[in-house]
Amino acid sequence: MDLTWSDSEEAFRAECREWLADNVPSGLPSGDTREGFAAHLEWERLLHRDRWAVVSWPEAYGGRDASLWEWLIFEEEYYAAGAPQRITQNGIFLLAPTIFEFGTRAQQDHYLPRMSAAVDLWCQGWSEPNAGSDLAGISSRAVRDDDAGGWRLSGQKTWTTRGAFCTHLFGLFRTDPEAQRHRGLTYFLVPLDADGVTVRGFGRLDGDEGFAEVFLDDVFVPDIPDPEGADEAAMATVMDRGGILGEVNDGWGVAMATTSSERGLTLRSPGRFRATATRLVELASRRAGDPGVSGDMLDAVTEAWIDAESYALHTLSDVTGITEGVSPGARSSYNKVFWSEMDLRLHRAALDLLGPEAELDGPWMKGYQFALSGPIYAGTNEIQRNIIAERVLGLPRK
Amino acid sequence: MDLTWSDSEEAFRAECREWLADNVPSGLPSGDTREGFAAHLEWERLLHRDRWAVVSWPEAYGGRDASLWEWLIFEEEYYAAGAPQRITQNGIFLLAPTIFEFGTRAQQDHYLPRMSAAVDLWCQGWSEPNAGSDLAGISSRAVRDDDAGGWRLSGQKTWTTRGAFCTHLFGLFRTDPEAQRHRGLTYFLVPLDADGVTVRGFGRLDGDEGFAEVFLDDVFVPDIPDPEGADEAAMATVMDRGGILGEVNDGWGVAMATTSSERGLTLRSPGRFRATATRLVELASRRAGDPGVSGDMLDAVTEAWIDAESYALHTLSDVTGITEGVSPGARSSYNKVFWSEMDLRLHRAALDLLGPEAELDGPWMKGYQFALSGPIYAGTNEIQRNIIAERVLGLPRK
Amino acid sequence: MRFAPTEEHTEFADAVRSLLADTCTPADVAASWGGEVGSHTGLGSGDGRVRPAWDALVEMGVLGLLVPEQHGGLQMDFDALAPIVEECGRVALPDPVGDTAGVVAPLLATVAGQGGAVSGPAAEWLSRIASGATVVSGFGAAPLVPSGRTADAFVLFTDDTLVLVEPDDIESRPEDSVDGSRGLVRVEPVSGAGLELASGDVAAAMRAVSFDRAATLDAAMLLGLCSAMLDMTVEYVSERRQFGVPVGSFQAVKHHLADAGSAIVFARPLVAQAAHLLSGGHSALSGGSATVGEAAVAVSMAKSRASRAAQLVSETALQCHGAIGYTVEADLQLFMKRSWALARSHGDEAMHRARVRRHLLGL
Amino acid sequence: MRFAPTEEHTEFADAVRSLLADTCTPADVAASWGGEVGSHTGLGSGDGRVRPAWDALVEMGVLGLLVPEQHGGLQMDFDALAPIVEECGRVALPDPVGDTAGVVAPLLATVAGQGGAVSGPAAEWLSRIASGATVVSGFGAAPLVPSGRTADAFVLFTDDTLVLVEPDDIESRPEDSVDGSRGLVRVEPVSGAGLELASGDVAAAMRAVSFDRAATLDAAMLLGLCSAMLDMTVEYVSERRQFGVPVGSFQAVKHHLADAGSAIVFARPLVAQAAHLLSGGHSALSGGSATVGEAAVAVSMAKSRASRAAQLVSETALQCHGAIGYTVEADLQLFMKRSWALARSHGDEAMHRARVRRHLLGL
Repeated sequence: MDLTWSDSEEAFRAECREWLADNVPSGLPSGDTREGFAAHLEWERLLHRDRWAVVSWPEAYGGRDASLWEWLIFEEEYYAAGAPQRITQNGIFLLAPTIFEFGTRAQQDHYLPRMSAAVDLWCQGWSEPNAGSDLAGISSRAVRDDDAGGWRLSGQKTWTTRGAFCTHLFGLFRTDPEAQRHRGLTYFLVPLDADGVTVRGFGRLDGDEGFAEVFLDDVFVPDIPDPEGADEAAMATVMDRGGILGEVNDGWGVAMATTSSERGLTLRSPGRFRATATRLVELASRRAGDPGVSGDMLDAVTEAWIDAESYALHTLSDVTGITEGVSPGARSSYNKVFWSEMDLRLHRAALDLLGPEAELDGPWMKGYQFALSGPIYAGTNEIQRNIIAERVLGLPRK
Repeated sequence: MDLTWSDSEEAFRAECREWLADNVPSGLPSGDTREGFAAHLEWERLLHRDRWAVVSWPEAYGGRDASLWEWLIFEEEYYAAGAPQRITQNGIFLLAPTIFEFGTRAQQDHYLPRMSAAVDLWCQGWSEPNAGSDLAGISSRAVRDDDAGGWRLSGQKTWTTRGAFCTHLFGLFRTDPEAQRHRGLTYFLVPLDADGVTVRGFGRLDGDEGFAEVFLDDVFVPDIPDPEGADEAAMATVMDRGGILGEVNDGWGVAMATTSSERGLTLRSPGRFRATATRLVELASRRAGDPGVSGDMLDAVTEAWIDAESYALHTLSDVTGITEGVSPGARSSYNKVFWSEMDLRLHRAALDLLGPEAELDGPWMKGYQFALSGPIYAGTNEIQRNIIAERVLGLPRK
Repeated sequence: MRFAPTEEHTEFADAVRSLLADTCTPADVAASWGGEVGSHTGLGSGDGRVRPAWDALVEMGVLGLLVPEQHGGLQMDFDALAPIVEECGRVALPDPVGDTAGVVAPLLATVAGQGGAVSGPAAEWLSRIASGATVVSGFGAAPLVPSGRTADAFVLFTDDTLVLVEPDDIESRPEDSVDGSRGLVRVEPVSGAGLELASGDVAAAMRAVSFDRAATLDAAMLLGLCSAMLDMTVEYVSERRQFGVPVGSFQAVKHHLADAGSAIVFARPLVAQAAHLLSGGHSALSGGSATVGEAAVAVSMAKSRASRAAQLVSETALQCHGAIGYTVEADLQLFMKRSWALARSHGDEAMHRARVRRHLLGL
Repeated sequence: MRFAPTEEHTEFADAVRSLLADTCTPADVAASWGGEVGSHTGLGSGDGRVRPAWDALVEMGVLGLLVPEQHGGLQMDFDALAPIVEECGRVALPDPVGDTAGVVAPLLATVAGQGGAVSGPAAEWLSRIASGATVVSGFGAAPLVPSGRTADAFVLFTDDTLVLVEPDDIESRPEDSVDGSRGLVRVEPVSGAGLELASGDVAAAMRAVSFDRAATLDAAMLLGLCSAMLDMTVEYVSERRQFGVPVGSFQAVKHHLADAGSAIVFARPLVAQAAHLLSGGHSALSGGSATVGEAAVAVSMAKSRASRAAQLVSETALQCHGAIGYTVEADLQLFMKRSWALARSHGDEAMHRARVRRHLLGL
């Protein structure tokens, strides 16, 4: 056990902190509204300019080759500084790990720098009207067009976060119409300005236009040319029109790698919840004398704060394991359930402190509504608990 | 809405209260031990002598023809007076309603007075080693013996509460070996002193010998003679050897009536929990100044007390419905889940107040252990929640 | 002993239910939303009122239910109103039925009755309420008044005095609630303006009982909202299929909804008791006539459990709906957001639990 | 940064695990129960000790783990002991390993070290502990001391003084715990008897850190007990069939056990941090060396969450076992009852939460 940070880690922390103190904007409108998204885009490009957008990526793609420990430090400092939500997160945290693992070198070179620079803005196309929790129920299809050398995509994706503001979509389409359930699916990258794509934004629970439906009607996505001897500019032109990630009909395996990032370490770093816990304790300190504030509310604040500490320490333990070659695997479902329900406890505790003022459309009520999505998205907590029971504890499936 | 008691109900209450004040014994050992059971038997016979054993039964069987409201009043006063647990309850509350509904007049006349007088002491024989929650998994069997004019019972019953001290058992046996699950079962009454019966008592969680295994090896139970012109003494002799309640192969329907009593109104009257809640509030008042007692403990006491009030009022509403001809039916599963989990909350709150002294083998720790059985017996709370979902809310079975 | 609404009360509530089914649909509620303070919560540009429903209720006599006959009302008991307000909750009616008919009207009736006068300003307002005037109260802990943007008058408690003020008499500014149909305003304390109804100890006592009435009617409204959320969730999960079966056939979903049902089932008798005791009824469990303190404890039990049910049922309903519930296009949000607001209105779970605790333990 | 036990600590704990698997079976634990005070909890007529396991641990050096080398110990850090005590929990060993090796030994080492003396009574007791003497502490809130019926000596805090007393020096009477292997005695305060170890502020500070060590080791023991209860429940529900399928295939059972697993998983890092900070380690999250106050907060987070896990896991295990778990013949009860006792030993969930709350909010 060694709970000290190295000198270089401390230096990295100091550099983060200083840069954030100088640059973090205040009072951005929600990134899930049209005008807010534009403001956030500026912030993302500033992050990229000073190489803070993707610290753990290779330098060639805009990163700093930071270790997992440094990434944790960055996240801790980022949220402690009150920096804005990352509108690029679906690309950076969900798609990028998949491109690193399954993309060709040409795809990596093409897409990753554009992603880190917030030129390409990616949204995910997992859910469909009849495929929510049951992702394998996907019915959007891709039909082979040998003459044109590619695929023609049709169908409807929905609950696509910030889909109305993004430029690209990644998602699964059924390429083998005979295959059932999770077989015969392929992982596609699709530019949203392609012919046949229609995007309709709609309101999320918190009132922001944070969701979109994406309709695809015979959208053409070309095959990736053979890199051997291909002209680089021609390659880029093709890849601008999208492509397949991984093998045809192997989309489920590719996607599972992505959803596991979503549930696991990368999406929900502890810094985010510790920052919320700190703000909650500040709120409780300010309101502790109010007549409406009772001891049980302060206990709830304390519990939520302990939750955040526990989650942070658990993450240190996970990262230790990963750096020593042990992947959390299905155990990451414990994390998903815990952070999502902790986030609710943090926000409920705050609303209770606010009492009759809680209903005002302020940051804690907004945050509560956002937190309510936690147990639903990225695999409902019911599904996560099944995974824990079956794949971690070893209970019988049936 | 009329929440007043009538003059005759108030008079009934006063009579109960006075008699209990004069007669309730103090400091009886647990009725789930051999010596304690004997002491409780005396108490049961005293109750019977003064017609308090079964107030809602007809006078002819030892009761007072009391209304459901009066029964509630009796229970309220009984537990408020700190009177002992009813070791006869499995007979009175589970079997008797079934005899009233399904028994012949001869069976009623034979068994009910002996039950109210605590001459016959009944235990239930539902569970088997492989049929706990899944009652339909029963494998104990009864084979027809036409020559002898009756049935021969074999098999094993278990978790039979106070089985080692009782005189009779009621339970289900498979009379049609071809039939599956809940078909082909018959409801039998069996004296435990019959040839072929072996009873082995064993320790419950709280250390008392409160459970028994009952082994049946070719135990003969005679057919009930035709009452037309039969000699009364001869009838009684036959019935002393047991018999069938209801129709052959219809035991499931008969038993379901009984388990519904178990879950429903009759077994768990609110008086019991209100008495516990009152003792809990007294405990909290006594310990409120102790350094180990914190505000959240007092909140838990308050919540448990509200639970008991809520349950009592809910019961008044159920009884109103019943007296006006509306049976709670499957809604009684709400009651089962609520009272059993309330009982745990009441006892947890008390143990928390006791702090490091909680582990002592005192009444609250005993009560906690007893309460822990609540969510398990009489149909686990998991099964009750299924019933609520499917039969009250109307969710699809599959 | 009979723990159930009278036949008359049941019939009245049933009539209200069918009336509201026609006049207050989810689309009507959504249309009543307004977001004029620049937030993003607005679905429409309404003012937090569904006037056809309100007018029909006025017509039926609901607003004058507790108004004495001589002032044009039906002069019924307080506990007749609770089942009606529950019906208003079942359709998420935003209009201030409980506040006007159940809080302000009995308060004005007391004031009018104390003078023995059948006329005078309080009596006049009683008649106007019976004919449809909106009078709301500001008895919450915060100076936030729902339906304040359209109210004809407010009853406020300032400087130990109960006053009735009209919009011109006060400073108020609109505030955005998470529920865009609340029509919320923040009323700044003013001195001297309006009609003084009572002062000193009399005013404090009136305020206390008004607070209890308001909390009880919030609880009744919450029961209706919760029942509606449970019903729409049961319907949704029975139809929605995932993994080849209805979502509602999963045991986890069944148990979530069983718990939600239980929270409603065991809160309901507490609300009925509170309304009954506030009507001067006897205490069900102690057997005698309820003191003011006992009635207050009954109210607190009711409101704390109804508030808790609101949180559990709304979160469960959303979870069982999944992403579909997480959109402003789903009706569910209209009910959820109202329930969040009412759960903390006139005392939240903790405040009311603390009142019961003081009763039990003196601390 | 490395948040995991060292290889040496892991190997030591693994060795303890295999040793205890042989020497402390559930049957051995059941045989250690005694009910000599007339209760019905006794399974056997034991004295709360499993001597073959204790002797093997002494042999291995576990009892002298924190004893300085010059007194015959291994002189390791406190955080080496926590994983070992967790292993003791996994088999429900009743003997006072944590108390003797982890609370009394470091306390005596401090006393012996302060005088600079390598000999003297405290030093002598240290050597005896390393060789297997049982010395237990009475630092709980109540004067109840587990393993007090067989202890060679007690460390008590009376009249601002820390004293080491032998059984003849004190009044003590056995008490029945729900866990028949606790060997519980109630020690009456005595004055003047025994060996004074410290007094005044020094004694109070030693008592405080001893309390924190004891609470941390209780938490570690609870982790082991909880893990064992979860494992035996998973095994049981995987085999037990009802309704034609394994009980463990029901989603309700799966979710109960997933929650039980989560309670353990998220308590464990808190316990590891507490043990590390009590060993003088740096604080994982603040990045610096931990103050006494920070260590105490870490201890309280660990104990409150381990205590809560004990309640959840024990109740879940019982519920998933059904009636089979509800008998003294099932091994489960040995683990459940110990967990109930330890959950409230050296501060319960509420007491430790209150300590964290004071740290955060000053109230």
